[in-house]
Amino acid sequence: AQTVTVFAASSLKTALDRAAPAFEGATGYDLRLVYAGSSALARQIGAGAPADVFVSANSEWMDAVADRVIPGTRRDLLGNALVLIGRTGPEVALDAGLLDRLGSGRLAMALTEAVPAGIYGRAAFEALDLWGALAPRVAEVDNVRAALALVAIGAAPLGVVYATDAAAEPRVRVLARFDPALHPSIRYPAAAIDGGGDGAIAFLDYLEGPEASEIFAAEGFEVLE
Amino acid sequence: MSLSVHIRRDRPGFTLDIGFDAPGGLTVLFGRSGSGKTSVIDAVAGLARPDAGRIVLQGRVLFDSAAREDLPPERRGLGYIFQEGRLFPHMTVRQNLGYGRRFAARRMDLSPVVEMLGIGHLLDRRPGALSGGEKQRVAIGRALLSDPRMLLADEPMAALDAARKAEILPYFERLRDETDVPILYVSHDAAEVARLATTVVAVEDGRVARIGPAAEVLGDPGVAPTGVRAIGAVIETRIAAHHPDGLTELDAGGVPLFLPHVDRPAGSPLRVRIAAHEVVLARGDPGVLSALNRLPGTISALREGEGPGMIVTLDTPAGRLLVRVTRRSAQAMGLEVGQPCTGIVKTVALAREDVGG
Amino acid sequence: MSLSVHIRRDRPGFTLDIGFDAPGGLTVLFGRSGSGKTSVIDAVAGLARPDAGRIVLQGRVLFDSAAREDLPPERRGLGYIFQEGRLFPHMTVRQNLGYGRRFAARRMDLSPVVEMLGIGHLLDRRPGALSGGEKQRVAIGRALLSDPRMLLADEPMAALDAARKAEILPYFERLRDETDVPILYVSHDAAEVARLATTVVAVEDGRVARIGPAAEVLGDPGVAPTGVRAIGAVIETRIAAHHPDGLTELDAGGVPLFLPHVDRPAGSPLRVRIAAHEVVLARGDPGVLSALNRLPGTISALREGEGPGMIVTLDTPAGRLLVRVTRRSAQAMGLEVGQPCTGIVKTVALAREDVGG
Amino acid sequence: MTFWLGPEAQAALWLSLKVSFWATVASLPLGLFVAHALARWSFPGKQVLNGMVLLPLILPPVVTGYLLLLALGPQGPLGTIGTLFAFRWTGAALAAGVMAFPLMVRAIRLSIEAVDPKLEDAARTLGAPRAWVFVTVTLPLILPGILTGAVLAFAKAMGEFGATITFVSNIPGETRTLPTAIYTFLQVPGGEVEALKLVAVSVGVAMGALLVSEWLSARVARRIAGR
Amino acid sequence: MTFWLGPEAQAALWLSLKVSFWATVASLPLGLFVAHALARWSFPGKQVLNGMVLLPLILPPVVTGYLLLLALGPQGPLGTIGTLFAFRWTGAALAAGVMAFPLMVRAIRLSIEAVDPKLEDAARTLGAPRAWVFVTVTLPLILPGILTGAVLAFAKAMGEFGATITFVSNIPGETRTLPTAIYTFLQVPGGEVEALKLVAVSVGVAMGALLVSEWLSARVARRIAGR
Ligand SMILES: Nc1ncnc2c1ncn2[C@@H]1O[C@H](COP(=O)(O)OP(=O)(O)OP(=O)(O)O)[C@@H](O)[C@H]1O
Ligand SMILES: Nc1ncnc2c1ncn2[C@@H]1O[C@H](COP(=O)(O)OP(=O)(O)OP(=O)(O)O)[C@@H](O)[C@H]1O
Ligand SMILES: [Mg+2]
Ligand SMILES: [Mg+2]
Repeated sequence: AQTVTVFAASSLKTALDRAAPAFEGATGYDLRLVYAGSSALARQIGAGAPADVFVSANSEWMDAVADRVIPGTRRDLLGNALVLIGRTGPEVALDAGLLDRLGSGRLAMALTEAVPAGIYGRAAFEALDLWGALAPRVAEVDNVRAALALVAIGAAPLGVVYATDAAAEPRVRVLARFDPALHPSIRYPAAAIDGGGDGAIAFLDYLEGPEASEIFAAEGFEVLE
Repeated sequence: MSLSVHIRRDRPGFTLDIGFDAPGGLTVLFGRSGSGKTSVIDAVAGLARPDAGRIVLQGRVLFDSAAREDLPPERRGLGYIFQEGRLFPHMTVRQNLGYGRRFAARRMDLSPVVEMLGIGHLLDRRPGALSGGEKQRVAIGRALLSDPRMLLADEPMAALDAARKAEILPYFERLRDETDVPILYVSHDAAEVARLATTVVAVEDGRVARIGPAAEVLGDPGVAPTGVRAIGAVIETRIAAHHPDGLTELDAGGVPLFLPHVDRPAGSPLRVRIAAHEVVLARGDPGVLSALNRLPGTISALREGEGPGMIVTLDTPAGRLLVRVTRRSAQAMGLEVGQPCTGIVKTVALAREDVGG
Repeated sequence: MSLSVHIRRDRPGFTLDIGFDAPGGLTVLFGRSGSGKTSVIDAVAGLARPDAGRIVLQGRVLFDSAAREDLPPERRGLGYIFQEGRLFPHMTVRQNLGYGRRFAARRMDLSPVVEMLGIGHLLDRRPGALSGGEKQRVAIGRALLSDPRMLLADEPMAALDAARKAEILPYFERLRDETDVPILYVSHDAAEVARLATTVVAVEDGRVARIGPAAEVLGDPGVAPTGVRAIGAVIETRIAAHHPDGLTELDAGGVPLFLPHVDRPAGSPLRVRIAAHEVVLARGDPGVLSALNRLPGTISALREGEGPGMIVTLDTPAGRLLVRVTRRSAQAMGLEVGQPCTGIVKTVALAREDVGG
Repeated sequence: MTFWLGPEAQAALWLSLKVSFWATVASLPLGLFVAHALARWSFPGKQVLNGMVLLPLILPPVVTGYLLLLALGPQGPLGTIGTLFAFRWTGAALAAGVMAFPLMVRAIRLSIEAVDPKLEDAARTLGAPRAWVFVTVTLPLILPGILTGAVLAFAKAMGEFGATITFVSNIPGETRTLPTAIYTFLQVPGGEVEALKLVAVSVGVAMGALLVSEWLSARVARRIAGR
Repeated sequence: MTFWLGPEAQAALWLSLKVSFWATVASLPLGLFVAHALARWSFPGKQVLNGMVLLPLILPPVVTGYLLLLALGPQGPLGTIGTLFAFRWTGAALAAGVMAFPLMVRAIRLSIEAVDPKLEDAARTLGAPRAWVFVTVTLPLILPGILTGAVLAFAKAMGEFGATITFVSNIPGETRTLPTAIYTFLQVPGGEVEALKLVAVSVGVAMGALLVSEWLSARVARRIAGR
């Protein structure tokens, strides 16, 4: 059977791994799922990697490989929400009270200049006019899972992560949700890469189909129409 | 007993089973290559642990397997001149020499030792820039300057020329005579042994073949651990006078003996080794000979050696003299026990190496 | 000329400026510790590059600074017995011995060399489990078995006992006499030098002090690079007969000389070194003496040495004899040039080390 | 151990073993050569070589991977030989080898420097050409160093992640090694347990390699000490 | 170089220097001790220690960082001393030191093993206690190994990223080292040029350290060779 190579952001692993057998069963294609950070995948695609499909965790990296995307195949697949988490305690309002809640601890976030979750979070705090006060109290880590871990093990009292992450970690609870309007929309675009044949299109279509949507929703993603 | 060593050590292919008690002074381990001399010294130094046994130095137990006593090397207070140098390559000669001084009870003066060893011009070099003999001399100096309670010297002069040896030997003699530092010394050189040894331990195959005062062991024609040239008598004398022509006259049991100037005050005792092969035996008047020393005596034993030679023991007023002659001479001269004879020895044959205090 | 060495090397504190041409046979470098012997050998071996000069071995240029010729050591085809062993620690004795054989023109047989060196029981050990003398013997074997065009031996027997030396010396002699492999040899032992050397190069402070045939250099009372005991005459003789009592009779210019059995066929030439201090001088009839050898002659020179001794040169039919006597004896005997005298030498004083082919 | 590892994890394990093995073995000759050159020769540009060898250690692994990608990717200057490596397990081995190279070279160099050149000289006087001397004298004596170098390299290769995933991505069965698998598990919610399982496996393998090397080293040391 | 680096990058550079310096210097004594123990002593659990030293090399850096976090975090067993490190530059130094430890120990151990114990024995017969022997004989002789270990550690520390950011995150002026800065740039499209600038700086620094160590090593070697 023909193999379809999918380059996908790591955060999609659980969902795509679950979706794969159904797709393979339904279409007869073999899927080869390659997970890494969006930046690494995008660079590899730029360097000519044999990817048929790219699913990025943010729009910028999809933009970066625009010249290899088969025109007309790009679509925004999923969305996500940003939440404030902690280990315990009551919900908090997203205002100056956050600082009290932090106490001497730190606010765990993904890198606010580089990693999407961090960028979105920072944008939200800026919109709330809290960034100036919070910035010196932030502990930035290289990915959102690490931010989650900081909170989970109690190294940081609060953290900003995706709703999907918060849902999967029993040691944390969501203390507040960010209004999606406060930050650029969180999008997981997908597209076929040149060289990708019918299989690529078939897989993209499958991802938009009801089976896949169900799986994504179960993981906490927002399935975009 | 100043040093008592009774140890056993098994190695595949070689078993060391040594036991001896040595009085003070200089004890020579004498034996062929591979007989176990270095192994004994290493055990005394604490660098090789015997399987069993006991080592006692001047009443201090260094090792006792029964009592589970095993002083570490640094607490044994020994100075060890290794067979292979073991200088510290990263230190200058001066630093090497000074290494043990920090731990010495008394800080010894560098200069006399340096001078004696002739290494003054090397003090700022590192061992990598020294010749073989120079390294050896530095190693000697390093051990001496640590002011040890006992000196272990494993062929300390093997790489040295005769002249240099002659300069260093008296130092060991002085150490032996003027201090109570016992010395355990390995040497292959019969003359060196004869001159230095208070006690000789002949080692053979990891065992003690014979032990005794130097005069006795070396004077025993049956013991020649390293060849017939090592046979010789050791005679105790006293310095009678120094003559203006550069000769020193000894009193050997009433018989005058002449030898090249010895730098000791008149009256002091002196030990002289007379190698058996250097004595000429005469019956009757030997006429005008260049040899100055004549020791009249009586033959007390005749012993056939290996080969064409035999050893004649001549009892003289100076002590027992050993003379090596050919059987042919013995026959021609009709030598037999009880016969009076004169042993003739050249003054110059009594070389520096054979004469010691 | 079999070996021609003319080199110069400057080091801080030491300048080597050596030039000599040696015929075949065994050339001994003789000199005090630190005089530059090892430096010369290293240069010949190609391990230390001289600043300038030329080294030619049997017509083959090994090094020539002018022609920018510098053969690497592995192409010089030499066997080097190092002063400090340098055995390969990770190889067994057998592997060490065999190392050079792979590159030898002829594959030599292991067993005779192993036997001669007495290392048969060590073949499967590694150097770490050998005694000092054992290591040295293996190093000798390793060099010999590489079937070299020339042998470099830097104090090869310094750590060996006299008996072992006596076993190995004849091997060097045979090498010298029965092959055309030149040997460059460093030794501090006068007897060894006298017995082995074809040519002696006396080195002093990095310079050649004297060079010549062994008989000439060692027989020159003015040259005593390592002490007065090294002075002696070397006499060329021929084996006249072997006697049943174990003595060998030599013909030394018509004079019979007796010495302990020498294992050579009658008729073969033999070189005998007679150390100056071992000769007794007699005027008139010496009477009944145990010394068998008497060399009548005429005094041709008297030379005052250092100290109380002097050297008498006695021209005998056997050749020139050197005799060391005290000034006192010389006066007492009224020795003067032109006087007839007899040199008396004990048979057993002519030890194995002093006798060679 | 296979029964408690899923098929994917097993595949990653075998691939990691293959990649690490080849990364170590294939870089050994070059490592030896470079170490020897650095230890014993002097040549112009020596310090440059020296520095280049160290580079992969200093650079963040991602940068090393990125540079490899730039150089060997289909569009890179070395694209022609790049096809031998790009997005293949050989590329993973290359990345791991490059990352481990400084460790290997430094260890070997250190032990070469500890070998007394006088022994090599002695071998040469016995007629052995330089190459033979190296093989028969230097090499056996630096075995502990080579083993240390190899173990460090192997361990590094077993753990290497940043350069590998950047250079050859994370393709199941081809370039998805244990560390990349671990990374992927760590990136998804609830993947920690699976990740730690893989970590344990990789640690176990590296420890095995370590023990073997220790045993070999001790043997060599014992021989040389003459026991 | 400061004029073409922004103030943030400058801060990262100085911090990286500080962190790497202290990571190297502070781990040296322990590294020496462990290397010596592994090279010269035999004790129960030796191979366990040996393996533990190697761990940070095998583990993905993130895992090492995570384990540090677990151990030193407020809930961790070492939580009390954890406050000395949590989210502080000292923590970055700790992480870098831990990551570099295997390299340092292995290099030092290798050179200790190359020192002839007979020299140490000789020193002891001269009355020197073991510690003094170590300081005056062993230590100077293993200087090349220590330098190699230190350079490897320093270089590793200059490049360490995964464990550092996981353990102490990325706080500007406190834990934002050069590699984190580089990583940040690499995560945004088009950040490569800025990243490579920082890479160049970090490489330059490490090369400086390398040259110094080479020079020192050569001096030691020359001394010992007696020139
Ligand atoms: N690297 C060096 N730098 C300076 N001088 C040196 C160096 N190596 C040796 N020397 C000096 O060169 C001289 C000759 O050394 P060499 O080893 O040739 O002596 P040798 O005659 O073999 O002495 P020995 O009998 O003691 O072995 C010595 O004075 C020594 O100190
Ligand atoms: N590690 C070892 N294993 C087995 N045998 C050994 C070991 N070390 C030494 N030997 C053997 O022990 C014996 C005694 O060695 P030792 O070094 O004491 O001899 P030695 O009398 O000092 O000889 P030399 O005069 O040659 O130095 C030798 O036969 C040697 O081969
Ligand atoms: Mg010995
Ligand atoms: Mg020499």
